Amino acid sequence: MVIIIPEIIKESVTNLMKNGERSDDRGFDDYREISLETGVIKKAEGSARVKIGNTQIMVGTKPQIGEPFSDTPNVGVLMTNSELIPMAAPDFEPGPPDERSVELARVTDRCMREAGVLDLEKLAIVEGEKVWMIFLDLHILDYDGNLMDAAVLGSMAAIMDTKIPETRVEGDEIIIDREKMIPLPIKEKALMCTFAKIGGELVVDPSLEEEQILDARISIGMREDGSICAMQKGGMKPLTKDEIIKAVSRTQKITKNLMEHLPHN
Amino acid sequence: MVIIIPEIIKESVTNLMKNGERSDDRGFDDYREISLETGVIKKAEGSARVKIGNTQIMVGTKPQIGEPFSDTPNVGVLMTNSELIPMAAPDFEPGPPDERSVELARVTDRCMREAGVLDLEKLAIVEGEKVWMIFLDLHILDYDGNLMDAAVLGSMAAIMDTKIPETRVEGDEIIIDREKMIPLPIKEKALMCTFAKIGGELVVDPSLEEEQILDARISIGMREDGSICAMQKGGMKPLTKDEIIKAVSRTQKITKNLMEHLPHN
Amino acid sequence: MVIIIPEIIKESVTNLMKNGERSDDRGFDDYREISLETGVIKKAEGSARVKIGNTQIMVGTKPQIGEPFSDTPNVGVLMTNSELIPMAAPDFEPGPPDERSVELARVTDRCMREAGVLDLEKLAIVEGEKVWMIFLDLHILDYDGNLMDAAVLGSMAAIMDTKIPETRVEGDEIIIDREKMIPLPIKEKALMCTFAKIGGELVVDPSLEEEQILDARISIGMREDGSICAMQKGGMKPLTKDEIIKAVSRTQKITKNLMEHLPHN
Amino acid sequence: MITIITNKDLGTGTEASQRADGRAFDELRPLKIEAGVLKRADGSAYLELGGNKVLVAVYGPRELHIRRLMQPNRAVLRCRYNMAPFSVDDRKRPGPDRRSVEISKITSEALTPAVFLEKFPRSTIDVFIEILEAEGGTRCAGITAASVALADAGVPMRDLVVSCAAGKADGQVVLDLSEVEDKDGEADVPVAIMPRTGEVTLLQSDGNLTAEEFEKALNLAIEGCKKISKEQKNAIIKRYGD
Amino acid sequence: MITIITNKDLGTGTEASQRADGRAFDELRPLKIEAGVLKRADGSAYLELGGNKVLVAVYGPRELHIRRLMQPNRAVLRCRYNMAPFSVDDRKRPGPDRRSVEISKITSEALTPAVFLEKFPRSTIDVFIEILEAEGGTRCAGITAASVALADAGVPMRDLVVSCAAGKADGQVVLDLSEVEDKDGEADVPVAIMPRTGEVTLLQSDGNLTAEEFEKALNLAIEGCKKISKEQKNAIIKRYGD
Amino acid sequence: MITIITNKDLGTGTEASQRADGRAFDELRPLKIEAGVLKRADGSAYLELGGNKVLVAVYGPRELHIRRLMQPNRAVLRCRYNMAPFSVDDRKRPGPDRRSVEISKITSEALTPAVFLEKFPRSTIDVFIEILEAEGGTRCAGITAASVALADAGVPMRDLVVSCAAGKADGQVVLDLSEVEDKDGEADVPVAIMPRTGEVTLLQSDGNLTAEEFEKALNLAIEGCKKISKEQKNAIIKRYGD
Repeated sequence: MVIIIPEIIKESVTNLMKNGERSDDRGFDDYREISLETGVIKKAEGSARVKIGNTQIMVGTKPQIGEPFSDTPNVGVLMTNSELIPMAAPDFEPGPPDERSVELARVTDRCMREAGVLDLEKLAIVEGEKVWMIFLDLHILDYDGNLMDAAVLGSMAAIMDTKIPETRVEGDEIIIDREKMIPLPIKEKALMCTFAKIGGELVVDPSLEEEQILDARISIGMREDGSICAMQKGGMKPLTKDEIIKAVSRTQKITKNLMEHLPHN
Repeated sequence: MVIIIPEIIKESVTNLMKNGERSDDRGFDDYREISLETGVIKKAEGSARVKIGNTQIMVGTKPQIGEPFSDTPNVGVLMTNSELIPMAAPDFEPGPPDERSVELARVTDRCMREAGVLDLEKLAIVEGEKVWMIFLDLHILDYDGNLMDAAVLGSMAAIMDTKIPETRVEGDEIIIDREKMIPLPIKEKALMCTFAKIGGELVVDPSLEEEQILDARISIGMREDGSICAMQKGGMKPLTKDEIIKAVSRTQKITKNLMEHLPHN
Repeated sequence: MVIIIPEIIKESVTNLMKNGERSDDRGFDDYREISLETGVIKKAEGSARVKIGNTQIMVGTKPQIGEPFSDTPNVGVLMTNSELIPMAAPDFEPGPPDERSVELARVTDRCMREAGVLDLEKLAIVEGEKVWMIFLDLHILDYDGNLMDAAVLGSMAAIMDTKIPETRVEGDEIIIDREKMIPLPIKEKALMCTFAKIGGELVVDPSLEEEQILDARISIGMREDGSICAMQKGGMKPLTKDEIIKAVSRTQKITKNLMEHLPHN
Repeated sequence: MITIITNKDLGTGTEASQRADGRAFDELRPLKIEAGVLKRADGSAYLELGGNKVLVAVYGPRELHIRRLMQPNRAVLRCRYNMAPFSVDDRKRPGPDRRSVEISKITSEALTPAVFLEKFPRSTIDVFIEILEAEGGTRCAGITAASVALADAGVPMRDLVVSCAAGKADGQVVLDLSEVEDKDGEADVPVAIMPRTGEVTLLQSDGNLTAEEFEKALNLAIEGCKKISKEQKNAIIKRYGD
Repeated sequence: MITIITNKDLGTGTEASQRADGRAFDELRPLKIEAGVLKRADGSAYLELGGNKVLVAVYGPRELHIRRLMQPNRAVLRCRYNMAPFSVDDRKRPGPDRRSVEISKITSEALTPAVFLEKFPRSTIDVFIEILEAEGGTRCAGITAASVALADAGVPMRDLVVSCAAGKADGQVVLDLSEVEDKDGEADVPVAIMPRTGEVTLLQSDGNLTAEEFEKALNLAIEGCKKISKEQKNAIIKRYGD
Repeated sequence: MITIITNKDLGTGTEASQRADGRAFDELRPLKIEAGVLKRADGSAYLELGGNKVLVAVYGPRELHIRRLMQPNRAVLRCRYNMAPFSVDDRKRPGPDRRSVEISKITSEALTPAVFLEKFPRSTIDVFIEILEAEGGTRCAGITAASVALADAGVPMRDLVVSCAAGKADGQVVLDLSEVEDKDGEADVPVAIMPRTGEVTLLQSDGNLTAEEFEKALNLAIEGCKKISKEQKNAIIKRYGD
């Protein structure tokens, strides 16, 4: 669906930016209000409801026992799936995931995987035969801009919330003990920080209005130690090298604060 | 596809009803002429061709050996599938089953299953590993109203017509003896009776013309003993509680006659 | 997509034909220039790039170990797939193979299979359990007419180019020795020759322009010994019996020359 | 071989009740309804009934882009019932299955009689029902929440359709089956009514019942609907005032 | 391990014939054609040939809703060949497979030359062929029945296309292969003709044949077509009179 | 059990280099670009980079038939990245997967800034990228070849977008990762630029890098782009002259 944003809105938002202001009065490095609850879906082994402003995502995890990939026989699997359900915006349509949905799931997945969030080797049960597969499902409920950062924040929280049954192998038998639920083996924490380029300025956490007029977008995934685990440029216009490098260093400060929203354990 | 029924037809049919008459001269509790043949498809282990008026359905069964559901390890499976093939009406289209087709298959399936028509435990072969799966396929050939009752009548007859190979287990081996074909283990008989509400009256076995102008529809599945095994309201207008209760008691009389059409064995 | 060919082109091509001429000056039994390279894709176990005029197809083979069909337990499998990718013509669209693509793959497959090109019994590994499945993929790059003949020529060459690992069975173990690559067991050679009927004449190797105005098409698959292994009529107008019989005898001469293009080994 | 050790607490009925969760035969599970919970949707509602968590968004009346669905003299009311992958014990694969296709159809038929569709020719009103957590009775919960979301969207209606199931479990006709009662019980009768007239807009029966048991279940479900109806109205009052 | 005990009776040829079912090399299986067997369709036909049972419905000429298929100066003739799930030994999964896609295409090409499509620009004529039971030769049976259904629908035609296969089984060129002959035989040559001119509108060959064998098979198939053609006409006369 | 005997030659680095294929850290694999290789397409290009073989066809600007994609004031640039089934070690099933959907999207975003889309309102320009053989770095190779194909189609552009990856393998930041380096390495940073301004139109990072390493990789990739850019121009000159 083509969304027509009156030129006049674009102009006014851009002009504000040039004066260092945003239409909702935030600073360029400010997120909208963030709320994060975990353990909200009892049937899910892990869950989180994340809100950034009015953007709202429900994330749930389901563990399943499955076969490892043949090239990584003693490593568990994290599978990330995203559904831009038609509930969340007037232009989202039922059907198989479209390219925005696929990109969201894949960038989220890369961010978690490359950061080494999970110690996937600890999810092996019988080498080459059985491993835990953790399905991470992003259910987008309300789309008001910046799905990327909300998706990674919610995914990180849902993974930290997840408990799976203890398993042990006795002879030929795999015993799954649902009475002893244990947390996932977490090695690292990672979050994502997205900037919109509007009127030559980069501002963090774009609102829907800002997304609709942005020239370019850059999402940077970062671990607690400040290293970069994922990056994805979007949008129909270019970025300069300088803008990219500055975005990285701003991200290092911003994710420090963002980490505070994660459960402490 | 939008089917436009001239208001004048709707008015004339409704006025007839208010005088206790139907446009094809039937009584309110009368079915159109019913014909039922079994054993018509030799390659099917069971089959029936049912006609109610001009509505015509071919039903066939195919048994397959498969795995039981994990929560019912010693119980066979009945799978009902329905295809509103484009042959049957100008507005049926090729493609995956649409919502009408899905509803028809699911209501037929519930009616047979909840009535306990088959003793599914007798279809287990090796507990937790191998059971008979009976595929019941409804092939709608000519759609002239009231598919529900024709589908259940044809399904009941096809199941009664079905013969599967005797199986026995010898050590690790399952022996399927195609030379000894035995009937399915039938416990109960059930049929379905559908009413259309038009002009405040409930009439049984709606013709296509009646279906196109009905306010509401109610389909009642009933066992030989008069108990209710399935029910499904349809249509865009409501029913009163009183109408529902009366439909149930009319169904108890009507299905008694309807049962006469089934093969006697 | 409807392709409108101006009547004037149709008329001029037809008139030329009636005078024994073709618009590109070829004789009625002449192919356009043919080029054939094998071994062009290193990751494919066999490959061929075939050009007939500007028509260009890339063919690749991939062997996989799989289970035989239950009715042919000691016979390997050749699977032919064709993709009319949107690169090749303005009216080819992304999506699952359409009817032209399916016909191309099935006719190619029948031609190879019925000619007995491969000794499929030699592709069995463990009877009833494991056989080699050879996937033959036709990737249509540029469509300028006569895909059939190009597809069979490319397929034949790719199969002749294919090397699979030697396998042996030791006890319960199947050993696949990638260090010893052996050619596929080739028994026969077969090619295909396609005629277009235009203005009452049959001409071989129709160009795109000729295809767009033809009355009927006939494709004849032939083995080296001159026997017919496949045939497929196409087009919206009929052929006479006489035309068919003559096409067969012309094919016997033409395929002799065509065989020269195959690698000699 | 995989062995699963589990000790699922199905609850034990108190002496006063036969029901595993201790409810009286005509007692609903705890219920909570909230209107206006989403920003982008034209109307929305959130409902919890026992362990069920249901979110509904309404878009429309709006232009219908699919010409063959268009009705010249009224709007169409389209419903999509969907379960989140994490809403059930075994992960549900995304996308419609046969069950959700049927529920979407009957949900649409249950809501349609209450809406003044004739005011919006050639339009669509889209109702998206997301089951975030399922614990028995989600189709009824979805219909109840959808009515509140339609009201929140300002869609003109004759009445607020409300839905509740009764059924038979452990030989007893009871209201509002829990997941365990639904699974192990003898029958389930989901009902929706327009409370002003008492007319029935949804009716199914799944399982075996005598005519007397069925009538008892139908009456019980209608009583349940009336109780839930009050909570619907409270949710709307809470959001918009009297 | 699963062991299947079976004693499939494939028939034994009589001394006079090499064929398992006792037919002469140029003998058709028993044939029955009936026109006008469905109410909703504009035209219909039912055909039995040996164990094959084929039902055909024709709708049209009617409006074509898919703009990109529309032809400005003629109708399109669309065919859909479909096998019922219970029509074959192992249940066929519903929906088109590659085989049925190809058969649908060539069936459309086989019928097109006989129909005055130019009388109905921008329209479609839809032919739905349902194989209710398959025992070898269903594509030919479908084309033969489709012509009768087109006539029953009143579609103006130059001729009644008729179809029959010949082939090679047990080293002999024979008419109208049975399922066993098709499966175990050396070659199958399905043919359709317009009997007035003898022109060929369908031709395939699957299997290995010398040029002489092929010509023999082609001639035999054409003779078979002519026999079947009479039964087509009888079916139409039976329904409509001379 | 299946045992695979293999002796895959991964190459051994020379003493001067840490890289398995002997390249210097800032050295590209052998590169070949050719413009105008297809007849039907409006523009086309063929590219080899190491073992990668990529073919690109461009159609358009042409009419866009899908109304909801149409832009009133500019053309849309649609890209389809597709791998041939035989292009990789294990046969790739035909049709789009999630990886190719994402690459198609970012490829379109990488090319869009360079094209004067505003000259062709309501139109589409379609770029079809076929990976005939894949050996690491196909998305960059596809973008580089697509620019040449766009030029060959005569599409008016601000600049020729060019793409190249850098990354980290064996602890070292290196240019243009091979398949082995991509698989076993620590990080991959694909980049596309418009060489006239140096602006970045594609940027991804997959793997773990410090900010310093990332900046080094970004700079290296941009240098690689500039080298490749010359070959793009040579290909166009070779076809059209200066």
